[in-house]
Amino acid sequence: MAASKTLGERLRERGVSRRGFLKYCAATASLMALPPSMAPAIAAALERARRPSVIWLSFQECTGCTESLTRSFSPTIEDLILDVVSLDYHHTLQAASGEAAERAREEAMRAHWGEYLLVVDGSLPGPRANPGYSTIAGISNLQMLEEALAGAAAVIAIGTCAAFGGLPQARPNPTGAVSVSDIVTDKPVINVPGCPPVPMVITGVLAQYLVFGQLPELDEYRRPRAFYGQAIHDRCYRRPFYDKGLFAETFDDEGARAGWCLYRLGCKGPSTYNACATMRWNGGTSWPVEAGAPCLGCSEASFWDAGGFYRALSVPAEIDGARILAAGAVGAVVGGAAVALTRRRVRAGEQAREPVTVDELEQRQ
Amino acid sequence: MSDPMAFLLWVKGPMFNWALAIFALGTLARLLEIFLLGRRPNYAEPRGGEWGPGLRTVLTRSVADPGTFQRAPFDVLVGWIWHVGFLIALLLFIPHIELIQALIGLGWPGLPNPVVDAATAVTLVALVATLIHRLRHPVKRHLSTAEDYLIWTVTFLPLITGYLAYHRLIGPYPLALGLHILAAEIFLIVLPFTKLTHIFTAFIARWYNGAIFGRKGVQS
Amino acid sequence: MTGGSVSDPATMPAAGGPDWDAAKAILNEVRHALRHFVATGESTLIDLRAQPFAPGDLERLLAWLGRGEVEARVEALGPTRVWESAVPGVWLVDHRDGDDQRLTLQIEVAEFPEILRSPAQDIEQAVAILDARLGAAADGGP
Amino acid sequence: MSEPSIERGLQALRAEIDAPVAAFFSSCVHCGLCAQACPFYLETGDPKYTPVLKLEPLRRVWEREFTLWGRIKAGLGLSPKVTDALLAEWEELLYDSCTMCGRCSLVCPVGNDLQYMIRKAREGMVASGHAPEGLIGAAVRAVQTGSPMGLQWKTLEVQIRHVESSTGLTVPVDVPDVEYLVLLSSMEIINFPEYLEAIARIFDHAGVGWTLSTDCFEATNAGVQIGSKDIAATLVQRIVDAAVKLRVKNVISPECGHAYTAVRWEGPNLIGRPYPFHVYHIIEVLDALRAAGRLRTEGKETDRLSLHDPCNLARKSGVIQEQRNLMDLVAENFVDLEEHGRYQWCCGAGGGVSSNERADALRRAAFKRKKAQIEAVEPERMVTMCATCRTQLEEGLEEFNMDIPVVGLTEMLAEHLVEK
Repeated sequence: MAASKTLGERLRERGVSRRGFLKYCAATASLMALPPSMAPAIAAALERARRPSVIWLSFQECTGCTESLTRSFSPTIEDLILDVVSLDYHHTLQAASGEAAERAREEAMRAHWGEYLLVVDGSLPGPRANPGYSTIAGISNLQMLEEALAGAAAVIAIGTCAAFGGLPQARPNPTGAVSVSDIVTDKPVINVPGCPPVPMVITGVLAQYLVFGQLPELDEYRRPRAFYGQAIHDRCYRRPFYDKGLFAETFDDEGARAGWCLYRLGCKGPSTYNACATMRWNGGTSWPVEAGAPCLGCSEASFWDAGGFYRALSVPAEIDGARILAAGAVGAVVGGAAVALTRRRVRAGEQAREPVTVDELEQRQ
Repeated sequence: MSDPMAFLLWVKGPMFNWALAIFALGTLARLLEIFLLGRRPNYAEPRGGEWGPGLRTVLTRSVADPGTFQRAPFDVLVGWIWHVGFLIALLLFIPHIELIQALIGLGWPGLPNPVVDAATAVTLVALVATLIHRLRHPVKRHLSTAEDYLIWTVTFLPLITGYLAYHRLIGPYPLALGLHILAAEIFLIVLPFTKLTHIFTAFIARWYNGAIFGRKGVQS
Repeated sequence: MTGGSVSDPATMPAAGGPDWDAAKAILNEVRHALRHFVATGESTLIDLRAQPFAPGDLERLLAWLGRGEVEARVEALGPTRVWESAVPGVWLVDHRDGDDQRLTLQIEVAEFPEILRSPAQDIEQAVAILDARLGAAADGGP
Repeated sequence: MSEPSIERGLQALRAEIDAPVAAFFSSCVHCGLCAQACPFYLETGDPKYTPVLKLEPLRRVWEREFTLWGRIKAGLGLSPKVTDALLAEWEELLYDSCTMCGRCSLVCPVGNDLQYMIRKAREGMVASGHAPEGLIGAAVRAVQTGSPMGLQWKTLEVQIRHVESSTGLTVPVDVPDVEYLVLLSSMEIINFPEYLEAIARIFDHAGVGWTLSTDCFEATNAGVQIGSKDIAATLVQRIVDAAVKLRVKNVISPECGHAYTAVRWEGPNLIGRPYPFHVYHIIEVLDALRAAGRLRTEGKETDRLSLHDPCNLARKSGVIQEQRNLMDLVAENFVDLEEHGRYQWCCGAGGGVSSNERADALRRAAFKRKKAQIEAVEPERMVTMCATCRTQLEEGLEEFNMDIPVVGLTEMLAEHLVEK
């Protein structure tokens, strides 16, 4: 494995000019959502960067995350990133299959023990679940994760399933699916949620690790702040309409055509932290809200169980009208009965009551 | 890992239904407790009507008479400011309107967010001022019970948590939003069992006041 | 030169600033960068990719900024197009990859964009390269 | 015969709680604005005189026994009981520091009619034996002698003779089937005998048929003041009996505030049926005569006059414009106090306070509010139409060495009648 060469050396070997390298660094800064002024620092770091080994495990997943990654519309940069990264195991992307593939994984683990980056997409049946719900080469997901974890430098959980449990965990969670961080306790974990995550965010996080060799700053959900630091809502180009109170009421009304805010159509942008509004999808072509679809909140925990996608964020998941009415009726009965009892008592008291006389008054004197 | 989100879903789901149920139970019980008591027949020859003056008082009592305004300008002004601000935040913030529409099917246009935001900020300041006033004014201090401070807190919390959530001043956001909803639910639960009932009963009280005076030919 | 001259009224930006929020924010940043450049000589880079643009905003902004006198093209890891806007010192740098897909689009407030400068390390080797080329010619070149 | 007791007091309080009371207590937010309407708080600065606080015994009964949460709280021991000690402590607050002027009822932002509840709370105080001595004395004298001051018919008879000799008119006594039965107040008979003479002259002038009744001449109602509906009913029944016996069409309440509200508004409910006659305050009758052109006057008072509206007449009965019409008839330099009519300030003596010697200091303190109002207008004389108010104004102004005489409106009017 030629992991000893720095990235700078490798790029020059590939005939990348200095202007090309400068451009590469500018693109990388942009990718990492860093200010363009960081490009020189990135260049310096990249000159020294080593080629890390990456082991990518796919568990209860739909391959959407991998699809997203490979649909990244910056193939040059992508190639470069993936080229400088030694993707030693990824059972969808690698050429080898079957036992050869598993051997590659074991070899890579041995060769880079304690240094490799472990990438996981998909949730996995938890310790108390039937491990048979998801296995690879006869090995349960949990066992494979725990083995791979032991020698990993850090773990990147790609996609909402790996980060938060995702759709496999949706009620009633038949497979007992858990997230990676439910299992990992002693290794740094970076969550890169999204269903799937924005491709540039996946590569951006990898680039960050590659360039700086350390974990980025994370939020409460262990998401890199660089990409998940702001709510969709706060970066949405439709935000001015929200602030002015201009809303699309249906998917085909005037407001929808005029590009007004989709809050009333269920947009979860206010509670969703992701980079869609600025990074966009398909090489910056568009993103869901721009396409007229409310944000589903796919990069947030429990988005799958948080009520209808087309119900406004402030509306409760389910309104139990029957219970409220029943409680009201109980209140009416209890209140009514209590008053009736009091009234009966007062009336009985009045009937038995003796009028106040002046003689009685005088007794006090 | 999903604790704040689980919390948010709990306050938006089961807790919300519980809060509304307790609110419905308590409010209906209280309203019946009032109306079922009724009034004794009044045999005195009336000088004026009851309904008209009663309804008029329901409206007019919102505005203080000039003398009272002179003697207690703080109470009148700040009282107005925070009540109006609270109502703006409650009834004219779009997400709230959405919620009300989902609940009762009635909706209305909201105000632009910067306006609601400003109203909320003003209301928060006004509420703090009312607390200070309550702690310092001899009559208010003397009158105040633990319940009064509880009610102040219960009123303040939905506003401050809403403000913090809107401006994302505390995180993570699901926790901030969840706390806001929970604060509103506490408000709903506490309402029927405390002086917060005045939200409904003040109008009943004003009507009785106007009717009692109106019958005697005085517009109260 | 594909753009009209600066004095051509047909390509002059419309009077008054653009009225959409995203453009306002960026132009404000550009203005700040220009003042900073005049005062200190330090250049500024503004990434136009990670902006909350509405559909068409970017195109409108570029149209509003207009075209100045200079336009250049760099071939390195795919094409990079560079042009000066109608505002002197405000440059647009459009990095694209080999498939002509945009990598980044930046505004650079400077005398000229960094990407156009010949890298010093390359110039250090320039004589050698020239000699090599001359040698190649002597050996039987054209 | 049983004795007043806490149990009887609680029962009386319970019986007084109706829908308005429940709505009022449900609505109080402890804003304290009622204090800003109360002369007793404003002039003493003591927050214990905050009106709504005076209702604490009644409020506790309501909370503990008439609300769901209150019952739970009471069950848990979290809601304090109404004890005899509490009622004893509240005696001063409910009697000495409240004239039931009703100003707080007009100011309360949530619309609580506090005065309505004070009246009710006093029922519990009487039944539990916590009424002030002065009021008990007045009530006992009223029931036993027919007058809270112990005045006998023969005293009035002397005055009647006096009026007859000075006017040359006959004062009709026990004349049946006339238009009006005229009632008097003992205080008037003793302090302001001019009133009877004025009535005799005005009614003669206007050609009004009227009479006094030897069965009942007293209009005041110590039962209403002390807060006993039993005693109040006894006293009202005497008036009704006299009026029915003489088959009069109308009963005239004298220049006395509480007498009017007692007969006019409470009376029918005390006896549990409508009257077969109408009740008017003398000022209403005089204004009706004026409107009908039956009062021909000459000359006007030229000095600066102002008017004190009795609470019971103005705020609590809606007689506000009538006295102003009459003032315009006989005064050319009349100026109203700044807050007047339904927003007038109490003189500090009503609601039984003036019969309660223990409350003297408070009564004098409360007057300072009225005094300040009068000072602001600087009248040369004050006019009013309630003997209690008039006595309080006279005493108070004298105490502060203010040389402002107080006159009754009826007698002032009588002085301007065109001579036949």
